[in-house]
Amino acid sequence: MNPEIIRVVGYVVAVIAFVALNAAMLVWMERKVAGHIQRRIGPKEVGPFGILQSFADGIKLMTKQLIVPEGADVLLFKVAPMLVMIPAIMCFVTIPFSEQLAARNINVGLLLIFAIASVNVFALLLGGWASNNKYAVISAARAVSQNVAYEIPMLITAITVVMFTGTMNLQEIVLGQAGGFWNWNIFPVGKNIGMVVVMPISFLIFFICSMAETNRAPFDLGEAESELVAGFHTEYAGMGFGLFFLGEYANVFIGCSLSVILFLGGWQGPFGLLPGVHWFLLKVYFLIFVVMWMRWTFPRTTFYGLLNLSWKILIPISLFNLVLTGAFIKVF
Amino acid sequence: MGTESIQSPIVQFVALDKLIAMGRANSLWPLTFGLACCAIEMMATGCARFDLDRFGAGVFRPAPKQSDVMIVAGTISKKMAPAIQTLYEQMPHPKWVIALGNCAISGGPFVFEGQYGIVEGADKFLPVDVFIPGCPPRPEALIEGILELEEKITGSRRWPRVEAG
Amino acid sequence: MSEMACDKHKETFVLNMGPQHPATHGVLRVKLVMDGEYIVEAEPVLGYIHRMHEKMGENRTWAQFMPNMGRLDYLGALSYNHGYAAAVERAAGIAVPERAEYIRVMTVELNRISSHLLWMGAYLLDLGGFTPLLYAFDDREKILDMLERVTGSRLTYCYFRFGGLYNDVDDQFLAEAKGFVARLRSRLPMYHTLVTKNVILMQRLKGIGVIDADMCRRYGVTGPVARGSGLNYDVRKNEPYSVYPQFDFDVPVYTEGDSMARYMVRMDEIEQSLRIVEQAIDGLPDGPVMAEKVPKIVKPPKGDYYHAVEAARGSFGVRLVSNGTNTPYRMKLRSPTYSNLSLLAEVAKGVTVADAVAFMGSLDLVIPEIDR
Amino acid sequence: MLRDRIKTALAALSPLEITETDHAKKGYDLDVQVSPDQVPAAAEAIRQEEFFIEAVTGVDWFGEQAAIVAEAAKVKAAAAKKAAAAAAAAAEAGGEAVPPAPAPEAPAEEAELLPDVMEVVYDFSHYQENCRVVVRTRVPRDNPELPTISSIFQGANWHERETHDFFGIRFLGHPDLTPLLLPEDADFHPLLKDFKA
Repeated sequence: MNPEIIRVVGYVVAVIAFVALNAAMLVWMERKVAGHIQRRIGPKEVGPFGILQSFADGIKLMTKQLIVPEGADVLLFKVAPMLVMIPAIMCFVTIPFSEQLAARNINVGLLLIFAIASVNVFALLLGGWASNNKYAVISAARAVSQNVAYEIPMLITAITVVMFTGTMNLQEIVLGQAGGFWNWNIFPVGKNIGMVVVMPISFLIFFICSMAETNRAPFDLGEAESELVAGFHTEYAGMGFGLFFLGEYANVFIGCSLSVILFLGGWQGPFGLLPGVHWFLLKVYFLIFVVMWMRWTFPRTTFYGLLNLSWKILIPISLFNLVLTGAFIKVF
Repeated sequence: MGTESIQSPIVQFVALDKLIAMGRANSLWPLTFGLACCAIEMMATGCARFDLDRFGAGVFRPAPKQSDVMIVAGTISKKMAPAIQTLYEQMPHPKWVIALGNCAISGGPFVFEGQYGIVEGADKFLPVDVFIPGCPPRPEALIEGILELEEKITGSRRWPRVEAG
Repeated sequence: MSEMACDKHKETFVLNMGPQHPATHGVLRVKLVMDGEYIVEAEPVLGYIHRMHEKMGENRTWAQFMPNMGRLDYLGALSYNHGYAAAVERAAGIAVPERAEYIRVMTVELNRISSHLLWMGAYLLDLGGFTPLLYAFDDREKILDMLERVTGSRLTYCYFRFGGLYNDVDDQFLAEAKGFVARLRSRLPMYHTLVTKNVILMQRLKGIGVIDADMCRRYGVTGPVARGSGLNYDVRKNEPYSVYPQFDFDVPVYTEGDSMARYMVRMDEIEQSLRIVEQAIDGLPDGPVMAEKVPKIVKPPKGDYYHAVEAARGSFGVRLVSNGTNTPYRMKLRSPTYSNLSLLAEVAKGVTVADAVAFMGSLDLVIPEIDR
Repeated sequence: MLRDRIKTALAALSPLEITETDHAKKGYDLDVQVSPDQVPAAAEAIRQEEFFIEAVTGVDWFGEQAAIVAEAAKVKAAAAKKAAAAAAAAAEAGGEAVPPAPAPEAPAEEAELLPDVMEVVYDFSHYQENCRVVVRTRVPRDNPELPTISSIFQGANWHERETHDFFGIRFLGHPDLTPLLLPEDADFHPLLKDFKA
């Protein structure tokens, strides 16, 4: 048998395990972070520091009765949660955790991630629509228009990075940022002094968009609980809901790791120190912490405020940024 | 009944059952559902000082499909009772009900001869697992109620019981 | 509705918000006719927590009805205690010692602060911000501890008696209250940086749910909602009762009439209540806390009487009809949010669900007080 | 003075009675009795003076007429007894044959039992000045009907609906009198004095 296939299969298993464990860890982390921001301690009694809390939740969700609501489209209703998970797992294929640790080094890796991640919104739409619940339908419609709106500035800013680095291969993008934090794309003083103006803005737009893409607060309009009860997963019980949950955290991880790869040097150390998976995870988890921090600090925007932000502010700025990038690459 | 010996199944999943019970007991997500005064104390229990989340029970879910325990916090009016019944039926098994406060236990102070508006206790139409008296009960009482429910699920108590006096 | 259905360009559907819904703060149900995200018609459906308070008033004695006041509006229960006690005292001609009135004012204002704090937290929860709720509850717990010390309960107080109070305050309460005033004063700027100055909050509240003065008049709106619409109406000033004339405090008024104005009124009111509490502690006179000649069984003379107080949510009025016996003949409780909510149908027309939630939250609804 | 202004405005409607009351004792300043069909006109006059509506409610005076009659009979009987006693005393003192006092008439005959009434009470207050006006009207208990004021004060809509819930008083011209606080299909009126659950 081709050892390459074994390697890929092994990697897929590892990725699934990683996604599940990582999501469990992130749920625990979210609750702990929330607790400490909110002057309480969060989960504490289940295992040391409450670390087993997510496993208890997992066991419970898996052993819960599954309900398909009356009038729902049974097939789509059951498919939707899986559709959330599958693209999330597939995205991990091309993410370089370190120089060696990547399943497949694809030379259009960035494009692949964007293409696959877009399926996610399809799952939300199906889930919301198949539930036969008005709240879920409204929420699904919201999620779709939100994703469409934020995909555009996100892609445009990604293009600035691609223009700057000249490649769509994630591994090469990371390699191009070697040598120290002054070579990172967010503030590339070491490489192109002109891009110093453009890249921080690109990073900001990219980060905001990835937060909106993953339906995280303050952009969590899809599951705005004070308006739409629980949004598109109102009718999902047990593990169906659990998969939506896992998918959300997997997407948060992908969004943050893309930010890290494109702008923060991927697995490169800040001073040209040992490169490796530790740096990568450290940076990603820091960004995830920032995402959580935002969630527990800000109230939710309105739907129209959200669309205005994208169409009227982020898209023009990102287009302007694109033009500047072209100019600076030519000039410097 | 009690004296009959029940044949035990050939394959036993005691350990698995125990694990599942532990998981369920430590992850009791309540339904965000307040009726009256007691709901405020329920909120207080979830908030900074008492922090129900320590026991994994602080995830208040707004949708009945995703919650495990319904805390009936407040007076049940006759107009509201069918809605509560529906909510209970929408919750997936296994599910539990806590009657928080005197109103949910028996109608509390609103019972008088010739009353026309309320249902005298949640147990008139729901299988209540834990009753928590008080008007309204203190947050500590709700925590104790959650611990009681955990004991009911797992058969063992998390902390030793404190005797009065 | 039928016109809507005929109009082919507009496809409306009915959305039921509640009776179990996170934004309805209990068991209010709002029937929404929606056109996409926009509300075409909103009709509140009440009565899901109708607890027969007015009927109960007719079959218990004057004193036995007092505990109901704690259950009527459990967030600002002491104002309701005050309103009822004052109404019966007015009817029966009972004079209350000054020390008792000072303590009444002090506890009522502390209760008002706790109510506003909870409102602030819950309102932010409606808007999707979770953390302020926990901060507010943290401060609120301090008030509850103090009040529990003197009244014996955390929430549903039954502290006032006809002619005075159930018991006197002690030095520890006064010291704690003083400490609390200083503490909350230092924390209010934190609330403003965390919440008030937040861009998202401003964007969500400014210009949302505008109520003008004439609409207030037509619907009988009182309290912070009226004060947010430029009406300088506060029962404590307009119709002075108890010992309020002896205190120096301002009535915050904002003229914009939007949700932000109502938010600011309540935040400013917390500061004013702190001022009143401080003055009440400093000027607390000695003396008894119970009038001496209060009959064991109160029997107000025949006739009807009205007394209004400024509760946390607006003007709470008690209309008593006595027939000279030991039970009330008729007990009408005029609750402020009942009137305040009644304008929802008019304001919510044509706004989005999210804005309707922001508007409804800014009314500070306590449903059991509406349904009674 | 607002109180005088509103008093003259209401007096123009020729109400049944206007009383100025002591605010400290009663809690309101002006007590106006009108007939049911005058209510909208009174409300309009009050609206002109920029009052706002506090509440609308009812009071069921069930058995009031019977009580009045019983009271009158009691007074009469007492008076007759007193007169008889006086006559007897006089007879004893004078020893003369006094014509016997006329037998007291049967109470049912002399005071005919008026139908019981229900009172509808409207509370108004003012945002600027301390002035509360109470408007009362009485409707017969067996056919309680009066015009609505919900087109003048929109806030009265819910108050009138509630009054209909509790007392069964019908407000003519009200847009929607379905039960508000009671269940939608409720056909009872709990605050009536003869209500039994």
